[in-house]
Amino acid sequence: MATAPRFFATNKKGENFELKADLNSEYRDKRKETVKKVIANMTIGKDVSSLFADVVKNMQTEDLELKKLVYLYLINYAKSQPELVILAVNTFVKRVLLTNSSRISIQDSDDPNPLIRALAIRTMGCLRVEKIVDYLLEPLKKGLKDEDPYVRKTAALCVAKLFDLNPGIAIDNGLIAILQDMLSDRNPMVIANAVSALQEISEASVQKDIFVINDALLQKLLAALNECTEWGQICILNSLSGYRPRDVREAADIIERVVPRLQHVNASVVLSAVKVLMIYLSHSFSDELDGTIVRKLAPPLVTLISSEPEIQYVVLRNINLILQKRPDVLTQEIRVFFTKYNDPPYVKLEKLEVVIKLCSEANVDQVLSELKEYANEVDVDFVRKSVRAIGRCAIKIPAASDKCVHALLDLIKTGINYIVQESIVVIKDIFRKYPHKYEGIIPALCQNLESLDEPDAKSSLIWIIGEYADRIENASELLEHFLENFKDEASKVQLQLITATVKLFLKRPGSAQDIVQRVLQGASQANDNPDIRDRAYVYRRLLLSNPQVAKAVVLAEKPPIELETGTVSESLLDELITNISSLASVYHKSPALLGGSSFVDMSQY
Amino acid sequence: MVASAVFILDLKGKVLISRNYRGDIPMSAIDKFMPLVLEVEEEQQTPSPIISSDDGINFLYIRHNNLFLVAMTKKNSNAATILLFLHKLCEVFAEYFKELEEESIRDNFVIIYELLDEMMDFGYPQTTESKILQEYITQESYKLEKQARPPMAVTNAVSWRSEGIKYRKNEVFLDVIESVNLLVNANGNVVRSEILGAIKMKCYLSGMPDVRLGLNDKVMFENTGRAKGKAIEMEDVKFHQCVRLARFENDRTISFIPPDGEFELMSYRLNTEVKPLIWTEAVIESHPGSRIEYLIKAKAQFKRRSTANNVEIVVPVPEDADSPKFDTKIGYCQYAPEKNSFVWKIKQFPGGREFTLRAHFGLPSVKNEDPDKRPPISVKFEIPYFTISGIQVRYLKVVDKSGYQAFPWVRYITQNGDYFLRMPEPLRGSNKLPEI
Amino acid sequence: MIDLQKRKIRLTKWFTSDWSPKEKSKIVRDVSQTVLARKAKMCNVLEFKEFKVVYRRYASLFFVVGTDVDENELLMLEIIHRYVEVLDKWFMNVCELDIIFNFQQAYTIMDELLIGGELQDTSKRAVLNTLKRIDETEKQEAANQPFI
Amino acid sequence: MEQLNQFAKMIPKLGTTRLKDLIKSIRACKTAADERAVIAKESANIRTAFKEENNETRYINVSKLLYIHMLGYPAHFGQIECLKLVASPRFSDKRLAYLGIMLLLDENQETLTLVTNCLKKYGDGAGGRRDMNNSNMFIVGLALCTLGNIASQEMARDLSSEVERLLGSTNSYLRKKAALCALRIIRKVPDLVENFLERTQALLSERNHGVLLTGVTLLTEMCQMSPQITAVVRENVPILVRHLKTLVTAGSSPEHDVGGITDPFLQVKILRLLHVLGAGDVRASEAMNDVLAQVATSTEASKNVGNAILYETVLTIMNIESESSLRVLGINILGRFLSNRDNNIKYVALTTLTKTSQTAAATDASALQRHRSTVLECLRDPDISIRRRALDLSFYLINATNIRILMRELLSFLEVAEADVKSSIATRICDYAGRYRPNKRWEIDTVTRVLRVAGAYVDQSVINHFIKLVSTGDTAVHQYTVRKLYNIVKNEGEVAHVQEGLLQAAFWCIGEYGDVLVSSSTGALGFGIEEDAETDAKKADALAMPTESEVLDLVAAILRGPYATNCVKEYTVTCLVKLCARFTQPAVLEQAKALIARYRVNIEVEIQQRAVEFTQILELDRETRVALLEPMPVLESAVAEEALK
Repeated sequence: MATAPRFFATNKKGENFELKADLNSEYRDKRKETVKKVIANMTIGKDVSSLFADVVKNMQTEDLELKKLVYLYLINYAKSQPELVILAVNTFVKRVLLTNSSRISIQDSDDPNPLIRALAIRTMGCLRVEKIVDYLLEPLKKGLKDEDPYVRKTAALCVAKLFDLNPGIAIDNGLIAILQDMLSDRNPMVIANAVSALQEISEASVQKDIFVINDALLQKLLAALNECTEWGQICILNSLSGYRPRDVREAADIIERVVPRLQHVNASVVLSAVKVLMIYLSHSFSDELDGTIVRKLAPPLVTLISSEPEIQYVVLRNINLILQKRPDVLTQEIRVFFTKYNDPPYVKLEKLEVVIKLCSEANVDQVLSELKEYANEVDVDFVRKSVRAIGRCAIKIPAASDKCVHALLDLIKTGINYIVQESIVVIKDIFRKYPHKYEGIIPALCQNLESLDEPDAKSSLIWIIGEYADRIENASELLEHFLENFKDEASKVQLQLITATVKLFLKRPGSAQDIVQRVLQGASQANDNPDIRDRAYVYRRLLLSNPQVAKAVVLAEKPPIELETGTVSESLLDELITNISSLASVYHKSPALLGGSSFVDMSQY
Repeated sequence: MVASAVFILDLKGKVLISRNYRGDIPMSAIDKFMPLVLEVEEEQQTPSPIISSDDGINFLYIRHNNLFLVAMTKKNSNAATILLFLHKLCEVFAEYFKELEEESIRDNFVIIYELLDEMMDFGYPQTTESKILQEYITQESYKLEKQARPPMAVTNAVSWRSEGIKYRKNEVFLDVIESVNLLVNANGNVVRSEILGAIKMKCYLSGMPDVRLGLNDKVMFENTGRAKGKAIEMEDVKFHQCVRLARFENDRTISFIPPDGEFELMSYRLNTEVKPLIWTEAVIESHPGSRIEYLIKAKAQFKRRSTANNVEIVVPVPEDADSPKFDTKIGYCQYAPEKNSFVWKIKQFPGGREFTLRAHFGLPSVKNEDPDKRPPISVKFEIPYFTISGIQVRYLKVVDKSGYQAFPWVRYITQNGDYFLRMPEPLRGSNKLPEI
Repeated sequence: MIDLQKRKIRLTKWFTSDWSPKEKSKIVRDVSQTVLARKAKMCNVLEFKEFKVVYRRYASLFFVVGTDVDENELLMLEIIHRYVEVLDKWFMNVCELDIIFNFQQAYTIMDELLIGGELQDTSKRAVLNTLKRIDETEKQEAANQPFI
Repeated sequence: MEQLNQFAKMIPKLGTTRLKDLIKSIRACKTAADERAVIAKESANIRTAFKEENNETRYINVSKLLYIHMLGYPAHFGQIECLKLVASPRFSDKRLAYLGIMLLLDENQETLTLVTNCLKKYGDGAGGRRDMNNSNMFIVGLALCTLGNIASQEMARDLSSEVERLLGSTNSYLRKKAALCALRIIRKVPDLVENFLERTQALLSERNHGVLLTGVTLLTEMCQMSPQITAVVRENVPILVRHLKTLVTAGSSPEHDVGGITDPFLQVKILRLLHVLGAGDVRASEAMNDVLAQVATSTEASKNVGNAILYETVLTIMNIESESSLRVLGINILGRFLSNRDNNIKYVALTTLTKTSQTAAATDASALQRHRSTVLECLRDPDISIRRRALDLSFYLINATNIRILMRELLSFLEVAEADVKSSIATRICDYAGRYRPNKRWEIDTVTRVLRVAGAYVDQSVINHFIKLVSTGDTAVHQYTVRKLYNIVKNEGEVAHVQEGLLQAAFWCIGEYGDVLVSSSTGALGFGIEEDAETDAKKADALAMPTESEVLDLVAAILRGPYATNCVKEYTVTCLVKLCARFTQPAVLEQAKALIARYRVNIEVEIQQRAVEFTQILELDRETRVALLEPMPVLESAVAEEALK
């Protein structure tokens, strides 16, 4: 028990003071241990910035591990405390920091060990303090031409870092040109990093000619694709996806090289290959080629559904898009998307989406049996979406609507509040898809009147009452029930109440004369929601002008509703297809909008 | 595709270690992560692995033991790459420290920093092969002093194998493992079934051997016009990065220079419907507030000459059950409260046989407020010397410059994957099942 | 309601029955999350839903109190301190482990200080005396029935 | 033989882990999953042991279960066991049992009934006396404490007379507990108040601080419940004042001393009661004036505890009918608090200033204004608690002379505020903008700005407010507003399109004022010209006049784009049909008609209904159509409101 801190113990102070002394110890091991302690403190969030000078002194060492630790310290505080670096620069520039920095550049970048040469370049690139740039330039140039590919691949990325910090210097010193030359490097990893760096620079730059794929480069990229690491392959595939082949032959050639990537064990490589293929598919070079692609796509996508749940999530979100673009890709594979008991909820919800997309006359029985099973689970969100899915099946597949309606009626019988409400919402849609077909079940729905507390469910039932007012004996009574609290209802409920009351009046004038007046009066003159007032006024004017006209307008036959096929608009879909596997494709949101919804820019940081 | 920074947090959201790769987002932004997770948790049980703050910072994360591994970015980064990289981090750390958990992070923070530095640069994944990393980033680096150098493999086309490996006896072990994923409805219908196969290798080979593996692959048989023997049709095949994909695409030859030691060479998937190997049925009778009774029947639906080993039938019970009693003639049964189940273990389950078990539990009179979750029954088993798909290794050829002879050993096994049978609705108030 | 916590809940007590267990655990989770995220120099009061949270840190433990918005926050800090003082006297230089292993006693101390969330005595000595006598009673009982 | 039996009894116990070992094994778990497993196993054992009705292990199992419960795991199955344990004659059993009851049963009304019965039944059973009647005062204490913490309405009613009796007990230990128990009872069953009043007042003559403290607490609660009781209790002001005076002047008493101040807890409680008694009563207020001044001037403010008392004193001073010199004293204390570097003090200062500014007299108000800059500074404090309080206070500081300055601050605060408070800030900004606006144009600009920066978060009420504001204006106002909104939506792109509220307002205005939007006549540009802060060029741009077809193109683009929520679509469909009555170009009308028709098959019921109706309306002759869609009458209440401004 002695180890736990006492509540009233006084704090030891001056830990940094002790560390400071130890950092200046004459013994190398002691100094190293102390640097470790400093880093350990830094890791748990203690402020050790006051030791800056003492830590940085230890940079002069042969010990690689110690060197790495000091660099790490430098990176950390150069960024989070720029004023400290500037201070250090200003007070003892000449002696400690800059001589050390230049030591990074001059000594370490000349070290016989490529590991140290690369480390120096990598670290300096991470410092992100403007003044370092001058010291970085020369060693970086050297690094780009280093004999060791490990150094070159590190230097290649460092150009992107430098560009991020100061684009002008990177361009003026010809670094971009060197990077472009590196695309012909004999080492695949160097090529991959050069591709990454150039792509990034070209995205950030106004210049359009920084990364342009020409014939020769294409061949090099295709060759490197075969040889470089999995992560490198993703970069190269990414660059290929932005290239538009000149003709069918070239497209076929590229596709031939890309298709084998679908067999890669790395899910991201597969998804990147899928992206290239989907984009080429939208260029639609030839039917034959398109057919090949579509055939090749399904198996790897299905296999990706057995990867880690997080990856599955990304894949499922993308499959959702792919199916919107190409409903034919996975028609035979619906079973894979049935949820497993141990799937995380976020995977379950996405699978449900895919299942609905793939649901067809051929498999609807199976789907329905699954959906009924899901509706019995305990996760409220999932259950709601499953109920909704039954409704969507009914609307999508006329042949199955009877079964779906029965399933929904069974669910209503469970009496579980949120299931009942959700069911009523979708049944209203089924009514609108198949007018005059299921009116027989209305009494069963009206029995649940009392238990409804969600605006969606309320407004749905009200709509049903209004629409079928002539067949519901006690319609005015039912509406009265809701009208009692008209003022406190959500706007969507108010809107439905207004319309339903008007319909009731037009259908059975005798029973509603009184309430229609009350409702319209209240909604137009005692309501400050402009939209609701507009509706009420138009109805009032209609009823005043001519009952025949009013009937023609309000009771006009409604065409059956159409299910919106896509979750995103056409133009957004195309944009998202070119962004498969990216965050935008996961959010189903345009990349331009990822910056957050508020006005605030990041300059506040 | 980039990640701006990577963090490892404990479950409460405290940062254990972090690495800033791009400096375009303040590291303090991570403070927004946990509140976001909690906020989403209110609505769903587990938030999705990608969430964003309203000022546009995206967090991509995975959970491992009691840790969160989180990457953040403001760009439209490659989500799959980042999430995979986080998994790769776990894998590499686990190979370095056996177990990746809070303690091992604290004890090894120096090496974790080194690995984070080496595995990703400016947000781009670099070298992530733990075998290669171990050659130049080690826990005892001080012993190596300046000798540590980047192995050739880091940047080579063969980035997974170093040169100069030597074995006295050159051996290859091949395990062909097939897992059956199965989901059966409460009414006994098979909802989905698939076979996931994997070929795992242990390679103890010298030099830079070129290996070729021959399978009874239907597509290849058709291509080459050979029709002898049984062939299997693999829906989708995934290969370790050592396999020459283009070559396979061309003529279905599986050829590669293997990494040293253990790795998974390939995996494949078959959609063919199979008869459930271990069939299980349950009758449940519930008397809420007092007791619940189970009758379980299990049947082995494979050939008599095979035997399933270590069969475990896991049957869920209410979370607050008590006083377990079991009655069966075979195997033994145990209450496993930590899984809210009981587990019926049968060491050897011969093909064609059928066994039954009865179980009884008490229920407390004060009821739990949570609704019943009704998870499915799950079954574990292993059937040796048997692949359900009929896949066969026809040959394994090893060619090395030095021309040594290598010995391949092949094993076959079929086991359960996600193998679930949904539970029927319990009978209420009936007294068909006698008390034990 | 009084809890004390640091990443793990060590003790909670509720003086209201307005919430279901689920809501309670959510409140505890949310409150601890927010409290832990606060920096040292920030004030010890934060607003949470319709009530206020007053907290104070002792070594690795946070003592957190939820109160009505009308309560005197500064006095609430004194009440927390009073509780900790009594703990400290009773356990003789208290630490977290004392509370973990003797949670029943920590509860008794709280019950002697507060009922229904209101302070019942302002004398440390009175509370400690009661504790002592309760302890003696139990010891005597145990001595009479050695097997229990 | 006897011995053998004893051993036999021990056997099941040996199989039971001790509490200490359980805690140790839980602490040894490295992951949450391990912990869950250990606890699940232990819980299962405990459940089974409970079923076996083993009296020997019940104590230990209940104590383990309480620990498990504390860690957040289910323990409902232990409720009945606690009740069984209460029945035990042993004190330690009872102590644990009552602890268990308090922890496990507080929310479950069903089992709580059982507790009431238990308190009666088991108490009446074997032992012969109820726990509340027990000769052991600690057992009575446990029962009182339990009742005081978790009593339900039913329990309160049942046991009220017992508590009443104990309130008059000779034992001060029981009296103080009974007082707080009574507090719970009257909260649950207010009509029982009268029963306790007399005995409670009697407590005020006690010298024991515990009893006095709980007595004052109980009286305060009673007064807050009913004005009649307050009148009765008011008679006690002199004795309360005397108590307080004694506390302030008394030398140090080690037992009740905190940081050199005598029983601050009691002082604060008395102050709180005086606060309630003095409110609205001049005589009572007068009686306490002196002592309040004494507390306010003599209390040492260097420590938290002193400030706690000062804080309470200020609250009392500001709430009663106090003399103006006393109020000045109070405001000055708050001023000192506000400039204190301790954030806690700053926080209570802001809180109190907010409270007082709601009721403040004119003299106080000007004193408040002096602190304005400090308050605005607090809006930028890193501590959210401070920021929120400062925000509330800033609104109270607003008046007709400073509204421009303060609104500028508040609008920029709105931009950076957390999403969850945006809506309430927006509503309040609009509310105050209406109340103190220098002119109409300024108010329109302000609310427009709110919609631009927080339109995604605003309540419907903000939009309603805005439309009322616009509709009560003349044509120049209409033209100015609709042009402005049109140009924002057109020129600011996605940033504007994500602001749902902005789109709602814009489309309503475009529909309603479509004619003036595209009309080149009238002098809207002259409206409110003196307010102009923008350059002429910018302004001309912001108020550029579109053509009919440009308007329709914008409407169509938004309607089809990804930002049109269902609500926006509803507004837009109505907007389109109105434009058909406001616009004249046949091609544009056709386009609008076609757009509306597309939504006749929409899955959203309201959108479909509108589209179907409007399509029919557009089939009617022009005269009928225009009559149906003529400008909407202005809300009468809005006109009245506007007249007041």
